Amino acid sequence: MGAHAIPWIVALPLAGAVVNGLWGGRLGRRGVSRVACLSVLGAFVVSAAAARDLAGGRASAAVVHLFEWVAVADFRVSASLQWDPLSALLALLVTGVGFLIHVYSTGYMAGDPDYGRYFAVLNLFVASMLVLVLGANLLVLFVGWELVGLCSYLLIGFWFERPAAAAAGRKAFVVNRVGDAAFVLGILSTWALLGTLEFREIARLVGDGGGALRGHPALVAAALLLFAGAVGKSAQLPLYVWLPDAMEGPTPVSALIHAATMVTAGVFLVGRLWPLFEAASPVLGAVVAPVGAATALFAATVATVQYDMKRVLAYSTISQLGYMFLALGVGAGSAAFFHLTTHAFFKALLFLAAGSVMHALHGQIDLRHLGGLCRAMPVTFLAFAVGALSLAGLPPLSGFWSKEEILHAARLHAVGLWAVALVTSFVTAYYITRAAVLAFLGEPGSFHAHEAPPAMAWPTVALAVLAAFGGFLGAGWAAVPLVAFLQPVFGAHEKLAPPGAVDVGLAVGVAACGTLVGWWTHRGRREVRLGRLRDVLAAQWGLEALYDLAVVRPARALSGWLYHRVDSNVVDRAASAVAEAVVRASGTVRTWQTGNVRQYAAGVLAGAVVLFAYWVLR
Amino acid sequence: MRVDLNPVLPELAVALAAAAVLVGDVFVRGVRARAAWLVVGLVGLATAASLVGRVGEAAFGRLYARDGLANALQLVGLASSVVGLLLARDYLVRRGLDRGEYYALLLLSTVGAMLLVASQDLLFLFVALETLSLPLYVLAGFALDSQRSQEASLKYFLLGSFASALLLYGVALVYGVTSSTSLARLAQAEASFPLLVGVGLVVVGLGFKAAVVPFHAWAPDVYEGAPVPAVAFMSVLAKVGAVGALLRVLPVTLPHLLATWQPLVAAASAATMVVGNLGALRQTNLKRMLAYSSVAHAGYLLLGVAAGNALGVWSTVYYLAVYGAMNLAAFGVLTFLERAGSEADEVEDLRGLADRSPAMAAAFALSMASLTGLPPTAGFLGKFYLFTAALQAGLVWLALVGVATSVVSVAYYLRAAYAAYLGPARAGVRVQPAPWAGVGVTLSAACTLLFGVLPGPLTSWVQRVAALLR
Amino acid sequence: MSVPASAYLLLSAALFTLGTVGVLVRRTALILFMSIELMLNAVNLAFVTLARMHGNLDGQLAVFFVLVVAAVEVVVGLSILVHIFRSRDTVDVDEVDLLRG
Amino acid sequence: MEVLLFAVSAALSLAGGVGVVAARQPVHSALSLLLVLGSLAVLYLTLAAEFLAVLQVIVYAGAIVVLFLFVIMLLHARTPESRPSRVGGQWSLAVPLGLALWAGLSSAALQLPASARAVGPEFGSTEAVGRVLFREFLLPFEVASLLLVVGIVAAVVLASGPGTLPSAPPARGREEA
Amino acid sequence: MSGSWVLSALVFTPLAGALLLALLPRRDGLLRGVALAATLVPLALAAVLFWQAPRGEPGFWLRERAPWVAPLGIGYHLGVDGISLPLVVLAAFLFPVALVGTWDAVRTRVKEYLVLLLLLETAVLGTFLALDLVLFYVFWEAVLVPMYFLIGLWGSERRAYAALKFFLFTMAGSVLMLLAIAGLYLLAGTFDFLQLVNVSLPRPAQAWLFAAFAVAFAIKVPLFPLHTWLPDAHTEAPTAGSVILAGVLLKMGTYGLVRFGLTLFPQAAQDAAALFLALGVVGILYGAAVAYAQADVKRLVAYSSVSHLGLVVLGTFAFNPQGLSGALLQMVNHGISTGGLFLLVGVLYERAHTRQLDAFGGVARVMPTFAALSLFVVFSSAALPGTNGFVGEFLVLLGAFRRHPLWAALAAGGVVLSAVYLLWMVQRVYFGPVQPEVRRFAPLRGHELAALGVLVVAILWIGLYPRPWLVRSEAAVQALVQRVAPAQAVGPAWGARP
Repeated sequence: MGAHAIPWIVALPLAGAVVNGLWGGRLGRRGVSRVACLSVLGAFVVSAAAARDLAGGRASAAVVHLFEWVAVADFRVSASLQWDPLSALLALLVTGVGFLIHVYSTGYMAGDPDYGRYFAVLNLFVASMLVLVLGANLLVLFVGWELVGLCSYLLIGFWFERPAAAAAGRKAFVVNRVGDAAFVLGILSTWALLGTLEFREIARLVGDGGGALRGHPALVAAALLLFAGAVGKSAQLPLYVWLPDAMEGPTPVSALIHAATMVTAGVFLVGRLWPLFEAASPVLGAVVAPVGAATALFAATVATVQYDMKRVLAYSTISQLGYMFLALGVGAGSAAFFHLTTHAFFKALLFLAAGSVMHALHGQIDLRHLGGLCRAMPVTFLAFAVGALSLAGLPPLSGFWSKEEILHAARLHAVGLWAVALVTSFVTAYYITRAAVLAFLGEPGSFHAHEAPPAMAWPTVALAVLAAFGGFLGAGWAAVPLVAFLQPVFGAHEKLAPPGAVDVGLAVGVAACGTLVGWWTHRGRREVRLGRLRDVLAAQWGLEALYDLAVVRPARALSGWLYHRVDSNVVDRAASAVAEAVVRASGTVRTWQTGNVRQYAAGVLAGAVVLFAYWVLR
Repeated sequence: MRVDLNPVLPELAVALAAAAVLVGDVFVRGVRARAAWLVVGLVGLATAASLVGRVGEAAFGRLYARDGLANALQLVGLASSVVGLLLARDYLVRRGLDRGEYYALLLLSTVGAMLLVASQDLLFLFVALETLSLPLYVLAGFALDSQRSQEASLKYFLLGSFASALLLYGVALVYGVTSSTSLARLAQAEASFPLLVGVGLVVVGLGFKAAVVPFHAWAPDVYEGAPVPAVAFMSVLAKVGAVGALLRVLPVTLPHLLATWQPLVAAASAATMVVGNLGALRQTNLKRMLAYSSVAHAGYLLLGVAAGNALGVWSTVYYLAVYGAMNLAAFGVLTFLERAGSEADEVEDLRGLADRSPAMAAAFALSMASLTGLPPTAGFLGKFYLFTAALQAGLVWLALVGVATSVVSVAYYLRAAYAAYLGPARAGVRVQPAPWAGVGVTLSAACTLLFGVLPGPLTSWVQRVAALLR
Repeated sequence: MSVPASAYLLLSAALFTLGTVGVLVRRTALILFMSIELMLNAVNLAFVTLARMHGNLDGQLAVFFVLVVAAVEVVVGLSILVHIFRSRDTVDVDEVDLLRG
Repeated sequence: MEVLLFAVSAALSLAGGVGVVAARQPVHSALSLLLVLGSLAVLYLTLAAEFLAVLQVIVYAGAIVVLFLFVIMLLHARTPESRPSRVGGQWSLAVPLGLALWAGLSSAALQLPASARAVGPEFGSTEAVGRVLFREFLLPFEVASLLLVVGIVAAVVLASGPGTLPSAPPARGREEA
Repeated sequence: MSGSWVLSALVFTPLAGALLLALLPRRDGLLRGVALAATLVPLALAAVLFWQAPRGEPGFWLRERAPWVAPLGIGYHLGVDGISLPLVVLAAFLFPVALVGTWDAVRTRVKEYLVLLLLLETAVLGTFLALDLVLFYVFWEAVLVPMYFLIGLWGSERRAYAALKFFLFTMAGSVLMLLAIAGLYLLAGTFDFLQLVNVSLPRPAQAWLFAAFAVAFAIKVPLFPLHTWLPDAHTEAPTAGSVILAGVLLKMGTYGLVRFGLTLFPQAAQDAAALFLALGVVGILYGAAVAYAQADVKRLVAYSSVSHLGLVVLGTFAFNPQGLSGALLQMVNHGISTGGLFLLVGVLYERAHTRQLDAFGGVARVMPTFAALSLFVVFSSAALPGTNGFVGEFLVLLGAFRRHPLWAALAAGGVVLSAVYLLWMVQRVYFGPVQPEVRRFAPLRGHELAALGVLVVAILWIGLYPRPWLVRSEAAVQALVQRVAPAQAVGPAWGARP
């Protein structure tokens, strides 16, 4: 399948979105779900065919030029799509996982009155995400970047009548916008420096370490700004705050957007601009890796005290994204994308399982009120267990392979960060085990649960399979295709020596410990006493409060102050003061008009006298 | 002794019309028959106007010159008298004031104004000024039963006489210096204190008539008290005469002394614009507001005088024409309004006018826009010319005062126009049918628009006035 | 002319000033009128003096016209005054201030 | 002789002027005005203005002052100024303004070119004045007649009085012209 | 291009329509129909112009000229080039949209209302096409009276105050411009734009004249701190008035800055650039910050205009092709998106008779179609990629960045803030529990749907394929940049490009 087919990958879900958006009401549920699922499936099929050609060497990476989009003088950017291993991987992921989640949604959302709207936006999301990953230049990527943000906003706030949902959507969008502002500036810097926004051109100009431009301040600035955009989208410190709230959206949305795909856009961005980041020499090591490691640990710790199962998963996502950035930061690009892939599987799986629980319990998701679900929902339990253990990094599940890769790379490049990652690994295993134990084991709560319907169960099972065996796609030493496939993107030089037994042992040991501790401390649905630490962790180490105190409240106060004090009382007052002065002067003038003839005559005479005086004094 | 009467034929025509009215009035009885006086007046004015064109430029001795300036101003004056007559008839009949004397006085005053703008001699100027003024004193008091009208008349008369006396002393001083009252001699005079004081006093007298600050105080009181048609007429004609004479005395006769009088005229202009507009700002009585507005417009007119250049002179003439049109339209609309047998002259009385008489409301809004100086009305271009003239003369500050006060004027002009479009009408206020006045308002409103949309012909025409200045 | 012209002119100025002061300080309309007449007469004196000084008759002609104008002014003015007196029963100009502001 | 005549007339006219301004009764003002007019007529004679002197006596003293007196009688010659004025401070305005005016006019007068020309006996005679009048000032002369008409009409209009129907024949005021 | 009557027809058809309306009987439906027809003619002509506009032509490719006030050389001179074309199209587009969108919102004195609207259109179109300074000023000021009455007669509670304030502010600025026009004439001897372009003025004269022009334009834009008339005027105006006011009238200021400020006084514009860039940035941030504090939906939108127009000024004074093109496109975009926002508020006001944010909630549940269309408009205003707002905003930022990265950095802050207040509005109005009053809201009506639908189409068109707009003005923009800042016409700002 040639490059000409690439636009169809975007066009199919987009068409689905349009059809469902305009005629969703008339198509009926069945029609809507068919359009939605089949359009994504179609995109998957096209992507798979094209990726097979790419992987098999039957086709080479290509850029499809659609039309000239924004062009003024020396700034010319066209709407064009790029098909290369990286975009192929992401396209497969997006359409593949996307398809499964679409199918799942047909079950999950079956009772919702806004069925059509849901699938229209979900399709739009897939299309936007595909624009993001297929864009051949930064500007097109940014279009996708913002559109997925829009879809995220719309889907978080899908149940907009719930104030919390509406607020969460807005929060997500606004926080992302902070990153996006930096992103835009990064785009501008890139263009100002390089004169192009095309990825291939950028790679050509700064490839191989950047040559003369290596470490150029402008390049560093551009990389930092772009990374700030990635931080926003991928919910890294310090812009992670929106993601936990985003759980207000329907669970399939959380699975697709806030776990598997959209939030990984930041990772994708760095990967996409890999040559640029490599050339902006200190950025990767000095900024990306520490941010990733810090976020990973931070989010993992916070996850340990969450009671909302989706929030556990949300913090987990933040944490795992931190891993990916850590990998990127230490130069292990393909490891990052490997983990991205496996994470997409197991985290989507976890979310879908959690969704099934919610579906079964009419929205109940509080770990304190769950328990013993394994009996009522065995499939879901198994699926969740696969996902959890994969997340914990236990072999041979997929998470183990990719995480091991990252830990290995970290140890080689930054031992301190490696230690952090290892600790995080322990905490990860601990919190996900805690969640699993609290939800599925122990005595059942007072509820009647039922297993998920087939439309939800099958995608869950499919993802469970992927989460279990996806790891064989590509550990670096396993000589499986992923690294080779991505080699044109990240270059050959990062090929690592296979990790030693100590590496593997340590990783597995830490994960196993975490799992055991998590199980041990929570068995029988008990909760660990953490004292003050629990409060600190629940308060996200005080960050949310800090933002509220340092940003939100001051901003609101400033806004009010500007309006009520400055705008009304100074700026507008100044204009009114002029008007009032004129009116007062008018009153004065009127008092001169006494109505008395003799005074008028005096005025006339005074005028004459002034005349004399002027000529005398002149 | 052969006297060539040709140069004064236009004046003669008007004077004869006045005489015909006076004589005829003895014989004619009945309201309807007195419509004849309107016709006679109109015929007289029209004849005069056509004669002005026919006579061309000529002189009558050393006292009187029929030059471009005189012709232009006379035509403006004649045109405003035509509208003045039209506006009067229905009003007078309604108020029971319909007497031949009104028309006669109006015509005589017109003769005075015509002579004033053509006079080449200060003494003659004085006589002409009195001929212009004395009928106006009477017209101001023409609503005999109204105490306000009487008061207007008395104030106007007392102050007018006072100012005339000052003017006369000025004439005497000029005579003392140049040994002649002729402007031709004055044009050759060197600057000296007596001369400047003399000219200054003459300017005071003329400034009084034009309602220039600080000689303006009579205007608001008189305008408020006098009957509307009389105010409409006097506000225009007195200004045409007085400003015309100022043009003749200052920029035309004394260009070489520009440096001595320009600062004073400029200051007076500024003061007039400021005081006039500020005074008008919060008036609730429409006539009084328009009175202050006419004060303000004296200031704008003086801007052109102060500029003292060719542009200034002809733009002043242009603005006089424009001012006549827009002011007559504004006052003209007022002649329609009535409450309990007398004038309804509050701003609020305009309410609902748009519903009762859309055409009148439109005319009123148009004239307000023009008085403000908004395009595409004539007032805009007129002010633009004047400001340009001031800039050309280097009087940037004065132009700034001009535009600033124009902005202030927006507030009150628009408030009035706005009121006309707000409903409902005030209780007791009625819009009376007035066909003649309708014609008058239509004419002036049409001119207000025409001079703004197609200003070319009028501009070229008044530009010829500038030929007087080297 | 043994008395210098300036003496006449100073007298004229003084009379004129007296007249203006009269206009400013008196309230009886009639006296105001008379003060104005005084001013006109002062002007006339100046005209006559200057005519003599310059040896031309323009000044005297001026006086002639001033006389005419003064006469008409008095007629008009007194008519107005009488008219007002009839309706208000006062000739105090200070009480004629319905119109102001 | 001439000096004395001037001095006396000047003094009388000033006295009259002060009288006009200061008299409490309008009648006294009128009489003082008469005094001024008379003195000026004398001064006109010393200035070679015989015609004007005559005119002064006839028109001013004879007609105008009489008219004033007539109106004073008509209006019962009350003394309204005994009541306190509504407007204070006119004196404090009038005095400085008057002084300034006087100073200005006087200094202007004193700066006039003081060249007294010799004039013939004809100067100022009725013939001489008439000649100039009809030769050079014919137009204003004609206009003056219009002014007189205005005066008549004014009297006619105003005399008809409030409430009088417009069609009522004008009854009074003719005599004033 | 043949047909020298096109521009005149474009400008004066609405006027003719107004005169016709004045003569027609007071049957509202008939009057509205005729008025709509009178606005569709200019739209058709503008479309023809857009279609036929040559690419790569920097000058005025279609002109009309006739003597007007011959003695002073004031001419009736109209012309269209790449800079005025987008604005003409915008104006011609928004009038019918506003008319349709508020089809029967005005029910009293319909005739007067429509007449004024048509007069306004003639004045606005004339402003964008006039090539003689006096003619320009005539059109410029002629806008005021109809707008004054539109606000004053059909506005809400504080209409008289708002109308007068609008008038006084604008007039205060424009009289200075009038003096500057006179001054320019005295210095250069002509009012004709094309001749003035060839006159090079001494620097001090340029400075003074530019200052006078700039104040007039800055008030109209409006630029901080001269903006306080705007919230009042926008808020009190009837819906169509707000749409036109925000959509078209504000552009007169920015257009004036580009057309006259930059072109006639290039040096002075250069000297003042820092000030304008700073004010533009302040406007962006300040307007956004204050918008967030509003409790009145319309006021919120009004302050958003302050913010958005700041961006336009920023792009204008970046003095490079991207900035200027972006500014020009952003003028159009703001017209569409903010015009659309006011239309939204109008739709809501029609139903609720209030504009307080508190009064709404859950509108999206009751009026889903309306909510969907609203989101397009809102996100266009928030410059989401894919909508028109993004293209313009990005170009402006690019231009600003080339001028100095700091400007772009500050302006990008506005990007964040616009999302804050706009989404705040969406959250309060459309989302949340359905308020009892809202439950009674009538569904979107046909004419409202039509107007909003057309706007959404425009939003997507420019957002996805802005090329037709950009190519038509590119040459003119580049010529202008060449004139104002020759050094910045080419080459990257950082110069490190290999």
